[in-house]
Amino acid sequence: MSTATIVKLPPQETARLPKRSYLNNEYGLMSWLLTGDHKRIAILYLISITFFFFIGGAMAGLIRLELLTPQSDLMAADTYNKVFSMHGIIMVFLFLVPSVPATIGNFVLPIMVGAKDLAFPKINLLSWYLYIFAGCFTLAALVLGGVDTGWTFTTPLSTHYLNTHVITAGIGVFIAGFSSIFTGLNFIVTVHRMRAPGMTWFRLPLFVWSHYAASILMVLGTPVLAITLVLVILERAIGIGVFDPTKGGDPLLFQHLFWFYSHPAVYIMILPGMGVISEVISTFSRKRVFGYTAVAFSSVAIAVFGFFVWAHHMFIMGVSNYSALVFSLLTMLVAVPSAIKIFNWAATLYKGSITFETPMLYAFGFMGLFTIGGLTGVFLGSLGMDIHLTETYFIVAHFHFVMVGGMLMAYLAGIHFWWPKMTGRMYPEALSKLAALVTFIGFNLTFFPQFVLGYLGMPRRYAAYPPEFQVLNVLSTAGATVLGIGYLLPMLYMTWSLKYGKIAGSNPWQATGLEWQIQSPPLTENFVETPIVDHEAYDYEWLAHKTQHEVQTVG
Amino acid sequence: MHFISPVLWQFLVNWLTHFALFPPEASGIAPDTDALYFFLVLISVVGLGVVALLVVLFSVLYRQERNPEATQIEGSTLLEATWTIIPLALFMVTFVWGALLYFRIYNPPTNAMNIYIVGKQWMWKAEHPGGQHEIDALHVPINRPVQLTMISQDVFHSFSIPAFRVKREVIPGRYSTVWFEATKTGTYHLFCTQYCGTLHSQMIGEVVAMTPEDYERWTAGSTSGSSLAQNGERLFASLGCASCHSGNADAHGPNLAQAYGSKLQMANGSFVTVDDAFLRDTILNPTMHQVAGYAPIMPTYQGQISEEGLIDIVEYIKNLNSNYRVQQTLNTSQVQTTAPAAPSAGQGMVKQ
Amino acid sequence: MDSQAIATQPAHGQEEHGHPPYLRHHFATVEQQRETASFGMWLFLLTEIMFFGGMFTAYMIYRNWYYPAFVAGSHQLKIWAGTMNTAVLICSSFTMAMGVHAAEIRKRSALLRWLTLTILLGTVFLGIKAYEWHDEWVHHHVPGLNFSISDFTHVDPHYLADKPLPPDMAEKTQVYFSLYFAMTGMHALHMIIGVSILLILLVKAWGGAYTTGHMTTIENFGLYWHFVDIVWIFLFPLLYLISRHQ
Amino acid sequence: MSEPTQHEVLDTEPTHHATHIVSPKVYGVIFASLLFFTGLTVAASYLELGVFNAIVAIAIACIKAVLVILFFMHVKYSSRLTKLTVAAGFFTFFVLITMSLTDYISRAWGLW
Repeated sequence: MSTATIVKLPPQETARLPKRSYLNNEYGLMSWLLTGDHKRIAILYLISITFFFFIGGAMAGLIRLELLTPQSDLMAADTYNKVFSMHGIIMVFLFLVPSVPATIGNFVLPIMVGAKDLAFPKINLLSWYLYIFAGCFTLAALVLGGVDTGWTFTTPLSTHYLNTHVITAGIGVFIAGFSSIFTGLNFIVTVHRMRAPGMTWFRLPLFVWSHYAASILMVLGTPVLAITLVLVILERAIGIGVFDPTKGGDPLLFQHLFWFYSHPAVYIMILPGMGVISEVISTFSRKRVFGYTAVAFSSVAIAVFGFFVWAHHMFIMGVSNYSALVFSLLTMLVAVPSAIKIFNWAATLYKGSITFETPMLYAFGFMGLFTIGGLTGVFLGSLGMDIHLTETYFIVAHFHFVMVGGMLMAYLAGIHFWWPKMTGRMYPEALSKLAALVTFIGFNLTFFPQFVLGYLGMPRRYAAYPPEFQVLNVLSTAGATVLGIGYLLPMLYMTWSLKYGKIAGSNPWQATGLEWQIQSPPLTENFVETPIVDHEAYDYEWLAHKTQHEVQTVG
Repeated sequence: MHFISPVLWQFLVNWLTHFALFPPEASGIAPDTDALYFFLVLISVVGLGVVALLVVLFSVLYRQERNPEATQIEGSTLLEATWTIIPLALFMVTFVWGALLYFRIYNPPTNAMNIYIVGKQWMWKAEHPGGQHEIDALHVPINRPVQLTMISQDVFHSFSIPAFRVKREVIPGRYSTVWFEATKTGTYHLFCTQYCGTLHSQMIGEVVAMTPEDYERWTAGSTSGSSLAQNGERLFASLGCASCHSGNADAHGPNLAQAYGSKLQMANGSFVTVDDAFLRDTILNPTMHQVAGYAPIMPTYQGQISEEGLIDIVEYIKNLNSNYRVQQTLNTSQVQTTAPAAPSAGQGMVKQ
Repeated sequence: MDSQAIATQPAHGQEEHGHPPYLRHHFATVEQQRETASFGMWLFLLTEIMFFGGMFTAYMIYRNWYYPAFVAGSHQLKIWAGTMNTAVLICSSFTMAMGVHAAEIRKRSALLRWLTLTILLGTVFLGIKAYEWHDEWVHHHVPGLNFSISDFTHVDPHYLADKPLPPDMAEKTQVYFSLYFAMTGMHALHMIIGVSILLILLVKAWGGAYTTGHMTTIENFGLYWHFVDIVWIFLFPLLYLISRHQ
Repeated sequence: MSEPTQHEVLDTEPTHHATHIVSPKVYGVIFASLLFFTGLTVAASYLELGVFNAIVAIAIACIKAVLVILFFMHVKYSSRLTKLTVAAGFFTFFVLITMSLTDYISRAWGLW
């Protein structure tokens, strides 16, 4: 590994954090809880999302511990079901969907487009409060005795055959949906209406493009989930019969409506992560992203195609064979834009000047793991293959490669990348590289065996399993332990760095985004004066000129 | 080897004896599924290889020490087209291949023998045409296509036999089917793979693939006395179905003999092929399946017949060759409370 | 949604103006703020389209499956109530539009008058709806809570041409009424929220809030109100007017 | 990469004309036609038109909705962005319906 670095920190003896910044602009709890500042809301989100991530992670740990042995001995099947349901609900709706957009996106997107704030600061705050309400409902469901529907709320199981707290959890997810709608709505309006002069669409950083695409999905997809949950809740609470086969309803209709949101939801989760990767790879290879327009439009293509493929979750569920054919074909099409992105990132490295700081390591991890995750998605999109693979650990491995290997890696890359901007301080470099490595190894050890398990036929959501699957499960559990350490480490050293980290200065990475041209941590109003943009995104020559100019004027 | 801890030792032994990358290939479809799997694995390895190679190569060649100054490159339409078209082509191959396989797995051959499966929380019931019932087990002969007609009594289940590479959702309210042809004798796992509530992980069983001779022996040994069709005949009579479906020219209901597999014209003008699912639903929702030329007078039997009973009646109607016995019941106006007297007579109307 | 929207949207203006008090700090101009709020509202309505869209999809599928049950269910609804409610809602949309107009031409008294009328009409709508629901409760048409198929297995005196439904199809009227209650319920919920917001707006308008040139709130609320009207415009024929000729 | 001139950078093309005030007369006309169409749709439902009953009902509802959207909601006088937003909403709804229908119209025998 290279020791070269692009990090340029101010001389630590004399460096101080800026006197005024969004962090010390106002004091007191209320100044946070009633803030309209997108940066403070991002921090609120960061804290709450981390909290839920570790709850969801604890659930994952319990799942892996239970699966250490073939019998359901650590916990009863009933408890196991509640644990994996809670893991799914928390991780999907309270971590993955808001993770990058609500924290990193909230923090840097307005700055990237040169705005003083998101278009609707109050709605942004409302979005956080809704998130907290959603979290409260979900935790209430957990504390009151749990819910065991799985995160998919499959009818008629969820409506008529369970006596757990389905309604409470359903309301939680419903509210979380609106939190996500408001975030998406805010982003779209901001990108359309709040760009600084000269910031044309094709000068926007790719991070903004991918958030824009994800926001479209949030705004158009989430309401369908909301109404579906309303119908499920009504069906459970008072017994209306929209999805109930005994009353003439079609439970498959629930699947259609649910996946109409929940398939685009996986793009809501992954697209912002892709945005992070674009920024990181460009910055650490000091090079414009290869094929900017292709990457930008592939984000939009994913968003648009994302609405046409949902029934590939239902190939064996009794949709008509011809419908399955159509959806399989469209699924193959949606895989292409992801491939385009991967190759463009790889090509960005070509003739770059590459350094290997922590965000870059995470980005490399993302590329490898997301490639595997994406390609195994093609397995599942292929009709005949799907029959054998679906509902087994193969699918568990697949979406964990995309969500954890892809999204979580991207999230960590982004958190490390923008940490200096958020806090004004650097994280410890050596330790964080170690954490990136541990995460990568732990991840592969956890989830790679699950591909094999899946092909062997081990069904998902099993508390007990035939003994011949034990070896691979033990490997997976061992990996999960390593992975857990990999996630705890950043949590610890990031907290440490808040006080003891080196002073970062405004642009430690020598990056080109507008957010790096202002002080870190930024002022509440972001810019002293509205920036006028006269260069494209990732224009390192512009940056070099600017730096030179600054040196001349200052020195 | 005693210096290794016993637990670890056990683990290693376990590893060596049980290590497998593939489940047994025990059905006609399994090698084909595996072939597609290998193809996909190959694509993935190549794809991942290309990406990894590019990343590693560029990381080495263009790391900052070697290449302090980056060369800015806009992009290349040619390259974009390349990595759009090549993956697209590969995905299209996958799509076509997968689709062919899918249609093979979900379209049973006409000569398949039929076994009924009822799924309920948390057990599988298999009903063979000869009247053999099994719980959480399924005995099938090898080298013979077997079709499963499946239904759930409560929630979604999913019937999965990894060794045969088949799986299909078992749905409440509608028959779904899947078929396979076992090729190797042995005992294989049977899983419910759709999460179905508390004891989901115990909704498992075994599939026993036997030689045809063994299967004959097994069927003979575990018969419950009367076949599904015979049970169905009894139900048919006791519910009074025969009074309308007598096959007479002036009957109120359509003739059922040899109706199975035929195309019926419905009152709304459409044509429907009579299959198991159709038969079941006409019993429960007759109004929705008006056969042309008949008045909508059939009452619904919703809530009056269990899924097993429906299977019996469906099996009976399926095998109804002639209306001879239907009319006989009518003429003697004798509601059959006892089992059909002579099995030989019963066989006269039941195929095979 | 589509790339055109992206490509055709030019950069917005950043001209300097005097800063009126209602201009938020992060906007450069009043025009930008107004455009932004209006666009945000439209996006919100977009989510509303999809929210109701899920139920319309379900409606379409089941109506095709269980057409006789939908006809019978529809015939149990009071057509005069539905028609009147449609008229009431259209009137309220008109009064709301006039209210926005009053705000535009800065006439406080006219604004107050139109808003009050809108509130009244909205309440009348909810009243009629409540009456209908009560009626359906009395007739055991509420699936799950209070349902009986007896109304459908006999001939409705208003629709003598109707044949009584066989029990299996009569059971399917539950699907119709489930959708009916879900759809009108969600719609009424939107109405209740709308009327509540209107009350707040009325109080603020009393203080002269929207007649000084800053009428974004009134305008955007108008959009919401009209949207709720549009939903009803579709609900009315779909729920009330199925084969009334029979 | 072309260096944009200062003029281009500050070229502000208003996306929305200064508030277009719709005259009450227009509202009145729209209001009247909405009431007229309401009457029409009720009347039409009492005619035996076969399959066209549903089509007429939907068509009239669509006309009414379009009137409300264009005039009461001022879309006729709004920016292209607003128009596209409205179109995007209905497009996605259309996707939901048609793609669901691929399943429902091709199920083995109509229902399930």
